[in-house]
Amino acid sequence: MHNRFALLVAFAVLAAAPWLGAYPVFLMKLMCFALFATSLNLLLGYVGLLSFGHAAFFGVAAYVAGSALRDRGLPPEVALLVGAGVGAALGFVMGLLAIRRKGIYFAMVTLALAQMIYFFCVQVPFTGGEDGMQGVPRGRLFGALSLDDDLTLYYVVLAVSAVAFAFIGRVIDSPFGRILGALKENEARTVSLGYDVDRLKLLAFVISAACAGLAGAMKTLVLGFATLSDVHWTMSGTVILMTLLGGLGTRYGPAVGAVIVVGLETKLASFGTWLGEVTHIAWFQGLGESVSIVTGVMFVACVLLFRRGIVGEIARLRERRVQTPEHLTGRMMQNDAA
Amino acid sequence: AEISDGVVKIGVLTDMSSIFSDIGGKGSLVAAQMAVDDFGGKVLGAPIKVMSADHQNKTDVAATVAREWFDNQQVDMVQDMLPSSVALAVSNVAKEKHRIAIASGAGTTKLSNEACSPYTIQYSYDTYALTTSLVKAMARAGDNSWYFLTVDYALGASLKNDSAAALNAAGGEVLGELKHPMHAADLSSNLLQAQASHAKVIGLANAGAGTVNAIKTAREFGINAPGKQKIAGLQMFISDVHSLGLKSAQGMMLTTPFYWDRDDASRAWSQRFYAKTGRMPTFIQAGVHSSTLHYLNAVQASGTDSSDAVLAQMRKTPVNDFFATNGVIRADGLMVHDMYIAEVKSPEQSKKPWDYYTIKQTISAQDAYAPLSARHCPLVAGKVVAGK
Amino acid sequence: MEIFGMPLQAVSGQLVLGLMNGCFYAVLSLGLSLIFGLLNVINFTHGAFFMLGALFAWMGTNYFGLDYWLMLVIAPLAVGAVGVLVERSMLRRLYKLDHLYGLLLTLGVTLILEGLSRSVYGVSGLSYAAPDSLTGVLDLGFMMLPAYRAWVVVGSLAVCGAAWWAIERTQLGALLRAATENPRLVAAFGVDVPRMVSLNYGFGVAIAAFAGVLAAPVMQVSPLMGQSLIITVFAIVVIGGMGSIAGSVLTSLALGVLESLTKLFYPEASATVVFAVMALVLLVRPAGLFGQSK
Amino acid sequence: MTHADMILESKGLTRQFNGFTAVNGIDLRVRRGTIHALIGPNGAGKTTCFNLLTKFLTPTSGHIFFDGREITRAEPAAIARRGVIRSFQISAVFPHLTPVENVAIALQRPLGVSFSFWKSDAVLERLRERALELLDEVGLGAYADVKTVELSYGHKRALEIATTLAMDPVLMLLDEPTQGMGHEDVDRVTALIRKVSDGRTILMVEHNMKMVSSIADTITVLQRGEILAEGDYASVSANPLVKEAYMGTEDESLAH
Amino acid sequence: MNRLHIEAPYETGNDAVACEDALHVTGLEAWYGESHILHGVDLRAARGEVVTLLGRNGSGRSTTLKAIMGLTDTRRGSIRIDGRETIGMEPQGVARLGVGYCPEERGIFAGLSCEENLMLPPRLPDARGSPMSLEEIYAMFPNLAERRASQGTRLSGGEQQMLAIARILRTGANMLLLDEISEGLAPVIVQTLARVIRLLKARAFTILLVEQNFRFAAPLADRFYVMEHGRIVDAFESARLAEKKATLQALLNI
Ligand SMILES: Nc1ncnc2c1ncn2[C@@H]1O[C@H](COP(=O)(O)OP(=O)(O)OP(=O)(O)O)[C@@H](O)[C@H]1O
Ligand SMILES: Nc1ncnc2c1ncn2[C@@H]1O[C@H](COP(=O)(O)OP(=O)(O)OP(=O)(O)O)[C@@H](O)[C@H]1O
Ligand SMILES: [Mg+2]
Ligand SMILES: [Mg+2]
Repeated sequence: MHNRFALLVAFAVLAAAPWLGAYPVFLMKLMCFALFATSLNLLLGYVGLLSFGHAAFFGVAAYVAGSALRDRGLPPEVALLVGAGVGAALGFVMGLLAIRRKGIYFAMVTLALAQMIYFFCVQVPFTGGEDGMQGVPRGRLFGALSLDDDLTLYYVVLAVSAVAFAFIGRVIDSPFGRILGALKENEARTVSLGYDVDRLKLLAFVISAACAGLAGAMKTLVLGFATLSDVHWTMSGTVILMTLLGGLGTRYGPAVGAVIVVGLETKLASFGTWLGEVTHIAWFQGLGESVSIVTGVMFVACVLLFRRGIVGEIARLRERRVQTPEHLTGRMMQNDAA
Repeated sequence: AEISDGVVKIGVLTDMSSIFSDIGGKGSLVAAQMAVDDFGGKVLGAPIKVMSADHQNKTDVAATVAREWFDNQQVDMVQDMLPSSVALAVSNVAKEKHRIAIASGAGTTKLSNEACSPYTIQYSYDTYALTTSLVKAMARAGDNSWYFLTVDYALGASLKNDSAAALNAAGGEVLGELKHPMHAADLSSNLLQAQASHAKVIGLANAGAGTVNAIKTAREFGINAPGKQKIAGLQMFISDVHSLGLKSAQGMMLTTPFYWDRDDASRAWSQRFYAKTGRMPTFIQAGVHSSTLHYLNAVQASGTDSSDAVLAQMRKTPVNDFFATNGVIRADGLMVHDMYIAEVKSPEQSKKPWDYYTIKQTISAQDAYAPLSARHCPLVAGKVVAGK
Repeated sequence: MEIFGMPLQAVSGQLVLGLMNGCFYAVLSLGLSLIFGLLNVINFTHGAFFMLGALFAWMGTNYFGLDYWLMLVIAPLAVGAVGVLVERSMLRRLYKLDHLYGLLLTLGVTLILEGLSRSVYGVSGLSYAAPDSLTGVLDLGFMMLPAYRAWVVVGSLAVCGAAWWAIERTQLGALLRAATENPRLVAAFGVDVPRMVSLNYGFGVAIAAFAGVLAAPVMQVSPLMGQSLIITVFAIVVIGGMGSIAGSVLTSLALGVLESLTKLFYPEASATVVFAVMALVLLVRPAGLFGQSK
Repeated sequence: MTHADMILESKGLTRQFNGFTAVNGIDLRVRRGTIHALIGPNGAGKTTCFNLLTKFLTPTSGHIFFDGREITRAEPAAIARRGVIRSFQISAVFPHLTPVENVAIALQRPLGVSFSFWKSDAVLERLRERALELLDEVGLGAYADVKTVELSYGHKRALEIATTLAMDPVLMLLDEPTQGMGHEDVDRVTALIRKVSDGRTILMVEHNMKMVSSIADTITVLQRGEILAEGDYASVSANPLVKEAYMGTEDESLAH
Repeated sequence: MNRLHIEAPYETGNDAVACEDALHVTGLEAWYGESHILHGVDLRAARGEVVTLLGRNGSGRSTTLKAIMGLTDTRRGSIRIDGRETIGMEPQGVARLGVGYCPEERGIFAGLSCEENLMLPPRLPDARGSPMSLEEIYAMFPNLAERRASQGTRLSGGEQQMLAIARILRTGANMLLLDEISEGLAPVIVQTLARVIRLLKARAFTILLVEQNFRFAAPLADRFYVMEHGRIVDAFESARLAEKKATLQALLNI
């Protein structure tokens, strides 16, 4: 299967990371966004549906989980499940509407619906409007284990993410995943083969939304608040960038993308100062204020220069070295056949 | 001296790339740096380092940076923290890590009420002071019937509610309210209705682009032509007036905790700021400077940079400088100081660049801010003092 | 005289204002459809070009003292040129690919343009005065209509009309529509398609800029002025369907009016009404009001 | 009431396109287990008729019966699941999958695991073998693992037929199955169709008279949306009306 | 390298002759993305000649036409049209030299009505051939006249095929590249087409035919090229058709 070994290594490294001086809260945030991006990739990379409204699932789940923990005093595991559930439910409704349009319209519909949800979140009281939902406690796992200690929470989050990733991987390899691939290729044909395309799409959408919701809920649990920026369309944009940067339709690309983008958001300023110091180019000093520009440049670069994304490109270089046998033999056979 | 890890680190956490970058942003960083330089760059023999981060108006980025600063960089004090969402989130982190958070940028009254923290100081202003001072002053002057244009989120609500309460207290009446969504590009419709209400004052319970657009449109429709209705900005920064231009903004009333041209001290500092940035300071940027100095003095005086001692010292010492007069940090963490009612000059009255306000009257700290008794800050109830 | 307890002045005023916003929507969605048709790209940058139009107008007037009317011509041309540049240098390479890359590229360009203008002009925006000839207020008896807004309506409708005629009624239009489907083949008929494509994109963004200039005196000229607008326009495009020009223009006007009436009767919903309508349309007429389902 | 030995029947099948009547009250009867060919001049309404029978178009009026049950209102996918499978006039394949995968997708549906996203794809392994058989049948065995885009037009059509077969249809509707094929392929496909026709019913549109004559049991000639003639090849080709309308006056050699 | 020897008068690379040729292709190679399809195709057609490309499915005939038009992703070699080298030209450039192309998949535009489709290709500035008038065309294909208002792709398969051919007859092109034009047409129409081609030939059109339908092509062509694996493996004049029957049998089993 898909290099299990590499996965185990990665998992081991993550498990050890806090002891190697990595900063747990930051790592947890990374995992949340990695999961978020991967959930989008399930849709974008494997079904070819560009959802420009994934922030809605992420953000709303973040709020609901938050209020579950803070106002209802529910235990974290429940809050996470609720988050995923809310994501799924919202995904079902948005999906029902969105799958009625194909291609690029799909992206616009999801974007618009998400914007609607954003305005909703701005106005309803329980989100705390632009002040955000603050001071969410981490609670006790199964009512017993307190998660206030960063390390404890870290391993919980790690476990949850691992399971979620395994799940998504399985979906991709399942018979269902196969048909999604075909669907991506030629919808009309899939219909004529007797498949109920809309239900297939909807299911994929719901699964993806549920994972996005889980990611959102987990983020609230980690950081202790949920705010409008989680629901805003720029968040959808960011997660698309993560997926694209890492590699559409690659298994682990989105996670890689997430690490880079989140790292960038938090570290760009210091990175800029550093660049400024080493290169003595004053401009870099101001890099911190240009995150949006830098993000834009990354989008452009990804689309124009390496569309396969980081992981995708690496994979291709590998193939290049081991020039794909089928390709060649394919040609030869053709000649024999003719 | 008692300086942990031999350096005092001040982190300016602000929005440099999004909608708040004009009122805080780079300006706040400059202001903080100026304070450090004015102080001599060293305290108790230890160097003072100013760090900064742009949270792009994303709370999660802000909180992660703050945590990272406290845990890995030993930052002693976080500064600015606008907007409210960031202030509230970072305030929680600071409380957890026992470090000082000076919210010079945030105006939400929550910060010194439900959400108050022994480690957080709300320094420049709060929305209550901005609105009530203005409403009371205008009502006394006879402008006692108001119609509100309220932006449909928390800020709008609190601006509107505070002023409505103040208005009723002053015997005035609210003729109506109209909510509008954030990013409403065009408020003309709302203004037309406000006009139709024949209220004496149209109160703008919104901020930034919303306020600016409303004022423009009002001018366009001649709603606030002399002798007609007045427009009151419940939260206006000098940067807003600057971008509007006096032609549109003239004649409107507002409250400000600081005006660069108020006295020699403020003028002197502001001109130095202007020389560095090409803009006159907003009251947030001025607040950053003032509070940073106040902090450093407290460190100096208490001979340590341990949060609790420094905070105690800061509370003990009243603030009287180019920024604040009669300033006191209360138990709820709010720094109360005098406020000023200003009217925006007409192009003719304006003699020099950034010559925008005429200060109409001064509201004393006591009248401007809500009394401690009216606060729901746990710290006040039990009169808990930081750290004890 | 009242309607549903609303002063007639307010209601009729509302209608006209809705019409005006509708016009901005119309010009923008028209440009979007044009570009999408030929380039298969949903031009996210449209909002940024709208902003750029306004910004250029401001610059022209404040730096070179050129007057509004001049800028109404120059700004669109300038933005159009920028557009052609963008198309030649970047978009051109994406035509063989899936739509989504175009959307993402233009999103990137948007962030860059908005970021740059933000770092130069800040976010609180600049004010741009309407030409003196249009500053007056027309007293229509039942309402006061600022002359400028009347002009906005006339001006933008004129542009839409012209565009419609050019595309539906001329041989060039036919070539455009054909190239929309199969550019390679049209090229094989001896038509210089690449040039046609650049010009088409240039034109599309130029009219966005035109709308921007029209908007400058009404809204504050700020780097983010196009951002929230564009998403609404997307919703409108979904509602109308990008099939027919007349369709998208009508939809835009209707929704502009609907939106501002909501401001009057149920302000809380005014931000979401357009999206709600979109949801509704998707339910009852998935292809969009004027779109032919493909 | 419909005849038991008729697998597919249409009654007064009519379709108009804004005013223009493409198919006009056709009563078609396809006998179970036969190969039935629809011929007729271009624009006679053959494809439309097809689209009506496979629900890709809804009739303006008239009824369709499959196996005695009325299917006039059924969904396309539903019809497909009942075993009425069509192939397209313009070839339809999954371009970036290999031919095997193409066929496998079709083979997968009957397994009923299409929605089980929790199962492993191991359950699909056994499909490959069957897929290869089918590809061999249409002579694509050698191309099993090439990307489908790279196949030539003719090969794509062959693949499409293989996919159609994979769904092991009760009734196959083939729209010009040999279009774009070299003669050798034509013969192979003709043989193939004859081979798969036992136990199945086949309704096809075809312009290649050589082929039609060689395998069709019944031929229905359409013209201007109406049935012009019906019967076996001999009787139909003898029919002067048909000669004039379709085959042309010159010697028929030009028609392949 | 199974490259047959090609007969004397059509020996390639003889420029003296080449100049008179309307079309002269030497060593043409073409790629679709990564895959190399044409491996050095040589062919030529004199003004007023009808030349037919025979070959199995996938032998590269359509690709040859596409390559001549400049529609393949990459191409190499030399293509001279009326003596002008066009290998570096964009499709539109080639078309303006008076080349009309009728693609295998017909390429009818859904967004245009039947008549708009027909009127779409701009008339060449300097019409070399004799453009057909709309009347002539409608007379030739009555279906089109009848369906002129209907949307392009709503036409029947055959009608679309007619439209695709008719479209390039009114541009004033005098060199036609026709890919499988008899495909999906009723015998009657096929006969009409045969007549049309003879007529065009008489008007000194140069025509390159790609055909599966040998019986259709045979009586029309002056010369035949046989392709395999992206190479010309045989070339002969119609006169020698009879003696070639056997080879063709083997090759294409006709
Ligand atoms: N969607 C449509 N809208 C309008 N007219 C149509 C539509 N589809 C088909 N027609 C017309 O109906 C007639 C029959 O079309 P159809 O495709 O059934 O012909 P056909 O018998 O398949 O011909 P061919 O052998 O050329 O494919 C044609 O004249 C065509 O123009
Ligand atoms: N778009 C494409 N991408 C990659 N390879 C292609 C593409 N189109 C055709 N080919 C390959 O090029 C070769 C020649 O194709 P071409 O269509 O020219 O054959 P042909 O002689 O026209 O056969 P047909 O009668 O099927 O049209 C085929 O082997 C095919 O695999
Ligand atoms: Mg047909
Ligand atoms: Mg071909």
